[in-house]
Amino acid sequence: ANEGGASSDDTTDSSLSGTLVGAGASSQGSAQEAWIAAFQTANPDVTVNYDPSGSGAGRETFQEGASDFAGSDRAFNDEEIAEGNFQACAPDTNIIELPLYISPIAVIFNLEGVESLNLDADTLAGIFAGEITNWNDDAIVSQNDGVELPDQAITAVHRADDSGTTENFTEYLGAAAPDVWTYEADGVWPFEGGEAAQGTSGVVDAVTNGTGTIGYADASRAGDLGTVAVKVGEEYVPYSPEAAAAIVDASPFVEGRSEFDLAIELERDTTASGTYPIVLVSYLVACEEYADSANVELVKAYLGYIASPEGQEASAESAGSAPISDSLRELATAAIDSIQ
Amino acid sequence: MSKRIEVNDLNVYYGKFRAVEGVSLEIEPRSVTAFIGPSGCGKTTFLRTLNRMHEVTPGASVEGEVLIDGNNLYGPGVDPVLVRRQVGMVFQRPNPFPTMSIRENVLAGVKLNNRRMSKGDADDLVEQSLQGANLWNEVKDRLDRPGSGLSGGQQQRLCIARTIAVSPEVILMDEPCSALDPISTLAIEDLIEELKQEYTIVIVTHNMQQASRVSDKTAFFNIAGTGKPGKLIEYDDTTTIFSNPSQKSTEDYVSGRFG
Amino acid sequence: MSKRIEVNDLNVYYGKFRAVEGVSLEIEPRSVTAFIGPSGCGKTTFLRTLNRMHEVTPGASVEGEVLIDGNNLYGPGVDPVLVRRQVGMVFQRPNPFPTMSIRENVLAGVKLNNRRMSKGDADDLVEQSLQGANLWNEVKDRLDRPGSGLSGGQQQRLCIARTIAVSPEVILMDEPCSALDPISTLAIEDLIEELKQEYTIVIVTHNMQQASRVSDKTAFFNIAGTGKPGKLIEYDDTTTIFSNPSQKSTEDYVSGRFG
Amino acid sequence: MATTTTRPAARSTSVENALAAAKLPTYALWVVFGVSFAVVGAVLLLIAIASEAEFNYAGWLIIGGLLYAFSTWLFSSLVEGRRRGMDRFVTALVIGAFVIAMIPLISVTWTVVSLGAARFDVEFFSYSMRNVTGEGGGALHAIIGTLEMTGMAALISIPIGLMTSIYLVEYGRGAVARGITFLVDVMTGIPSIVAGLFAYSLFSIFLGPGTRTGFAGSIALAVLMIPVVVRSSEEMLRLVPNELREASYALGVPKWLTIVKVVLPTSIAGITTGIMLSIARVIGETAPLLIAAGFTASMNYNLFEGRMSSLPVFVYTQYANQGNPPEAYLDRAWAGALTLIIIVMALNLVARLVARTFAPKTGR
Amino acid sequence: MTTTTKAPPIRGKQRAGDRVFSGSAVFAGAMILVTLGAVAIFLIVQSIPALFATSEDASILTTNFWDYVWPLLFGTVWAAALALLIATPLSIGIALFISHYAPRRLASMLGYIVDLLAAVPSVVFGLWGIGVLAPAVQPLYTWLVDNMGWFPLFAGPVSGTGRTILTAAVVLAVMVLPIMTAINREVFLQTPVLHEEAALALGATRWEMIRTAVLPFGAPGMLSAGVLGLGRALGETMAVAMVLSATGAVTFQLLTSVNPSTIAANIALSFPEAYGININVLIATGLILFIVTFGVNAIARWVVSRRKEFSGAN
Ligand SMILES: Nc1ncnc2c1ncn2[C@@H]1O[C@H](COP(=O)(O)OP(=O)(O)OP(=O)(O)O)[C@@H](O)[C@H]1O
Ligand SMILES: Nc1ncnc2c1ncn2[C@@H]1O[C@H](COP(=O)(O)OP(=O)(O)OP(=O)(O)O)[C@@H](O)[C@H]1O
Ligand SMILES: [Mg+2]
Ligand SMILES: [Mg+2]
Ligand SMILES: O=P([O-])([O-])[O-]
Repeated sequence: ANEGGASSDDTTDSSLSGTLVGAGASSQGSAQEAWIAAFQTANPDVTVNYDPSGSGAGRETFQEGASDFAGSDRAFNDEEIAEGNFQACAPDTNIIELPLYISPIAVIFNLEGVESLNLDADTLAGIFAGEITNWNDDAIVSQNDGVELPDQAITAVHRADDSGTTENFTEYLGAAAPDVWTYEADGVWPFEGGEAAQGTSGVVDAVTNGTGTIGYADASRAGDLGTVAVKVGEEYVPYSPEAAAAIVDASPFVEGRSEFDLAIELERDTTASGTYPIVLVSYLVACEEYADSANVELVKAYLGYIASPEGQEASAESAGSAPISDSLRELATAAIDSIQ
Repeated sequence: MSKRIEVNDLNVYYGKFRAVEGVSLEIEPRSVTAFIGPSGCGKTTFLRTLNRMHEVTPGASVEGEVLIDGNNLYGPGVDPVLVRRQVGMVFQRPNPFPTMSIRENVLAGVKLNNRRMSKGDADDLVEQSLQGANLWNEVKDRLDRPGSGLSGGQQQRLCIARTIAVSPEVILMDEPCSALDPISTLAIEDLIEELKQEYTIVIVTHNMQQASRVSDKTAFFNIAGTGKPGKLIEYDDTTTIFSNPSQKSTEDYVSGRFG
Repeated sequence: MSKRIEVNDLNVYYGKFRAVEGVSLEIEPRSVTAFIGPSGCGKTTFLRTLNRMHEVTPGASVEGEVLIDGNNLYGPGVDPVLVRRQVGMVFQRPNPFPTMSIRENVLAGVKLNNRRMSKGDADDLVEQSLQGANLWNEVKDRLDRPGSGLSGGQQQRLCIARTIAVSPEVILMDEPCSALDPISTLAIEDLIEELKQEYTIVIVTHNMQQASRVSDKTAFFNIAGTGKPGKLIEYDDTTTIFSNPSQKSTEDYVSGRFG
Repeated sequence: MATTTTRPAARSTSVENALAAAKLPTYALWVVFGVSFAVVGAVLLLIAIASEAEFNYAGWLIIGGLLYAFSTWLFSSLVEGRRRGMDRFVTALVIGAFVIAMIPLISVTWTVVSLGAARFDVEFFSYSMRNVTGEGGGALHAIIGTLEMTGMAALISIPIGLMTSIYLVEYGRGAVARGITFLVDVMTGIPSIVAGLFAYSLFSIFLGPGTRTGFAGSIALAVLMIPVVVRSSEEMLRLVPNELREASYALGVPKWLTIVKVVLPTSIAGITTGIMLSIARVIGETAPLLIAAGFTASMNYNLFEGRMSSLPVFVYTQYANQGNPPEAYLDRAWAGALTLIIIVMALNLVARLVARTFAPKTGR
Repeated sequence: MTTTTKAPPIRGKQRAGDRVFSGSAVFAGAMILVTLGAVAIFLIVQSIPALFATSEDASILTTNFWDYVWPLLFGTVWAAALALLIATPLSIGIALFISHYAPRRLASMLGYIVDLLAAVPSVVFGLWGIGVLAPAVQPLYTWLVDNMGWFPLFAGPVSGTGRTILTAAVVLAVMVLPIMTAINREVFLQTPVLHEEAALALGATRWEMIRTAVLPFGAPGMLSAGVLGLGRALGETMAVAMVLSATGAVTFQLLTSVNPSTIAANIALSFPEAYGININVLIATGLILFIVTFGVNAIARWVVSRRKEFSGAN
């Protein structure tokens, strides 16, 4: 009954029409659903297809020119950019990368009677590396006065599948606790150990249904589970959209990129107060100049909507993401306007 | 109708195993011929070669000639389907088609061949065939009930009705009464008596009294031992076979010394 | 061994259908008793009540008494398993266990009770039983081959060997030769002659010559029509039944007037 | 198994019946049963109280059952002898196996029904997920997708499967038939995900990488379905008595007409049941459809163009990609699962009905 | 054969209907061959780039393809074997119950109920496994590890969620139970009454009758039921992916968080994010799985045929 609502009302004065194809990060999946729903409602003649096939696949599809834009949990790296060869874009033009989806990653746990814990990066890394194995370990107890921690084994749950969440989480561990966490940041869990679960839902279910469990997942899915406040500088910061947005603002852009390539070098080991460093930043990638101009208007309108306060609000509501700051929005809007 | 059958030096095989060896005999039209013999001597096997049902069995084959009114059944280019329309068969266990009503069962031979027939003609044929099989009075009120609802003896007569509905010239019967109770058996024996007015009938039976009651001529088959082929031992008028056989083993058999 | 059997007013049912009605008879030890009668008259059904095999059929039931040496088979607390050890059975179609060798087949029943039999004892028993069944010479070199590799007659004798290996007192045989060729049939008939020195034997047969050859006494069963129960018509010495029966229907039957 | 009405034996009551065996009275078994479970229940209850844990029902059932099996064996062996004891022991085990198998069934059914009821509403059956975030929406697109893809798979598999089984039963002899039987066996063993990969690869090669269509999904399902159809139809055709074929040949009916008009009608009931079961077997497949047909939030009626959702994939994606609020997604997932089970049950019922209507009439 | 003199009326042409019909039957049989061949060829073609790939070509690999597939293969076989270990006795028990113990009316109803289990889609088993089964068995696992941890299979540390290979095997067992039970039930029901009665007439109790007549007769059927169940268990995807904590280790321990993954589950986990050569790698693991199930089938056939002489079939 919700299909074919195109002609449902004439109040929209949109002149846009056509089909826009995007593919990439599954982390943005829910947000994209919300954006698409709102955008299609406002522009009834437009269909946007976003295929949450994964960041890697998204980048590849975009490079092959099979999609108009890509979603990716990381920006293209310098080699890839140097290599160029983006089929959808006009030759010798740049790509633009916009960090429009900022989502805090919550560290969730299930311990009877405990709703939140304070942990520093070393302790977190120790737990997930399998070095801290009991909840009453001194390292945990010493940071949590007044919390009664049981003598119980820790089951640390990680993602079994290739995931942007894992990549960002391990990047944080590597940057903030380099002595304990010696693995490279990667979407695939880097060693055999701990407990694995499929997808965000699997991790949440495993943590919820188990006892003495801890895991990491997109913050929107933390629900009633206990969450960890992470030590930044001298204070413990619980996750919040504002704190997550703050770390993005506090981080510099990657150097040596073109004007509208807003790739961010996240400062995971920041000590700036009020920032929450375990965030996933997912990019929307488009061309500065398209080889085929047919969809340029659509891309501009769609990305413009995503960057707009309404767009950010929509994803915050449906996917629990952190709305970008106004300063970042200014840069993003300028970049979108440059598309031709 | 009814035709003369002539068999010349017939060998019948199951794969490499020769089940029946060197049979030659002649069967007169409008007569009843009985095949008797101990179990496993090849009565059924031989009977089935008379309408090429034998070759339905995988690996089975035949050597020799079977002539029906001079036409060799096993000649080149002969269509077994046409043979079977002329030489009908009734089996040991009554086997009406379970998905069909009594009426449909009688018409099966006609309808299954996609022949078109007006309803009136069909009704006539059904009545005529069931009359012929002495079954009409018992079933005329329930022609649309399934055939499998009848008693064993009625089912067997239904199968006979089905066979005569395609108007064959010869009817082969393989122990048609062995699964029936005595009353049904008598009904069938009476029927055979009537049918021989029109058809050439060949019947296999393990019951010597039955053979002597219904048949004009009797063929005695025997087997030397397991794994040996069955042979036609003696073929003569029924009275001769039962009263004054020329072979010792025939006498032993009909006097009940074995089997 | 061998026991006296007494049956008092036995009714046998399949669900609600009464298959056999009001049978009373006495069977002497060390004798051969033959049951004859047309198909469907309840010979098999009645035979199977003599060792409580009847109740294996779902829905089947029995009313009345069967006494073996005075013990009622259907008395309270009677264990059918014990009954069947004392009253063995040989079936119409030979049924050696296909997954077992000849030797294992013979020992199948014995092994149930006496699992720790020494190899010597077992060998003795196998030889003795196979000797008893007149099969030893034919199979002694291939005791470890599957029983299903034997010919029909040999298989039937193997089943008899298997039955006598558990040393029953009575052996019931349901048309043991009807699937066999004449030579095998003769072998089994000879065997019955020998077995009766030791066992009480009851045999069902459709072959009246066989009944007159092997049995001391004969029981004739008949049935009034389909759906009616079978009844014991006459029970007497075999010679009397075949030469001078007291009932008209017995005479009709043994003279081959029907069936 | 059988009931035996026994008249009190007048004559033998005085004498000891030599055939009677020592026998445990029926109530003894019930006593053993009750005591076993009571004892285990008491012990577990004490443990539960001591450790402040919940009472362990599963443990009670299993340990109680084992204790019962063991004690009947013991008692019966002592009173009735070793053989009867063993018999009773096995009986207890066999019934136990059955009860154990019932536990997951009941648990699964209960879970699905109780959780699926929440969103089992009109909207669920009239909406797709297009433009829906959070609450609301429905699975119409997935239901249509499931029906279309399974229908197409059936359209491919039934003729091939049925004709193959006819070949095997009526025509095939020797090495070729044995070969096909073997291949069918092997095909039965194709893992469903492999079937999905196959369909995906096939379409990638011809239509470019990443092509996912409903038709590809149908192909994957057909690969899984064909062997099941062949197997079950073959079985059913073999059940048709040869007598009927011979009766038909003897009437001068050619072989193919015999097959069409006698053999098939006689076995149609069994064949239909088999086909329905084969559909039930593939309709719940998730992985191959996820790979070959992908998923979409929108209606797609076209098997040959674009991705197509199906119910299992819908259930999976609703579960895996939960948005906000997660309950809305989970409710939809369970409602989808319930719908799927109901569809399959309905198919089963239809199959039974068909079997009954077409079954050869015995008339008694 | 000899020829005749007269032209008989019983001569006819070869019937067109027969030719068309048998032709299409042969065609259908050939389609099976083509399909199976196509499956094999496509899998092989797609796999070739992966077989010689290294970590340079495919990000999913750490060294080469064989090192990648080996732990998966181990996990696949191990999980399926465990599942079969659980399901075989259960299915035989249920089948016997239905065929030889339960009253007839009840039996057919029970058969239907068990068949219904076959209809439950695997995702549902996955959801049930995570949400119901794993939490339910976790305390038992803790008890086993605490009290029987000396036994290598039960060595700790115990999983805090119960999502271990044993749980996955239980879910698999429940999933293959209906199909195995159905087959076992059929073969048990087909035991010739002749043989059952032969055993009973020798004075066998019900169990002894089953042991001497039913089980030996049903052995080949039970083997094919097992093989079919094994095939299903080897190839089951979603339920395993959802239930199992698959970390990729090669270990026999049943109750810890660290478990081997299975080929099918791994494909499901990795396929969504896979691109380029990674897809070929995953398809190649599928090929390996196909070969394994093929092998299992072939071995089972061989075993059955070796015992043919003693089987009930002749
Ligand atoms: N389909 C078959 N394949 C192989 N051998 C067969 C087949 N049918 C019968 N035989 C063998 O052919 C021989 C003759 O069998 P046939 O059935 O013709 O005997 P019969 O005289 O009709 O016996 P009965 O009185 O028992 O019906 C027997 O040795 C039998 O074993
Ligand atoms: N399992 C059964 N269920 C119901 N009725 C049966 C069953 N077995 C036999 N009957 C019926 O019981 C009656 C007696 O059958 P029974 O088999 O005892 O006859 P019989 O004298 O042994 O015949 P035959 O000579 O053909 O072996 C018949 O009417 C038969 O239809
Ligand atoms: Mg015959
Ligand atoms: Mg009988
Ligand atoms: O959003 P994910 O990439 O972690 O699935």
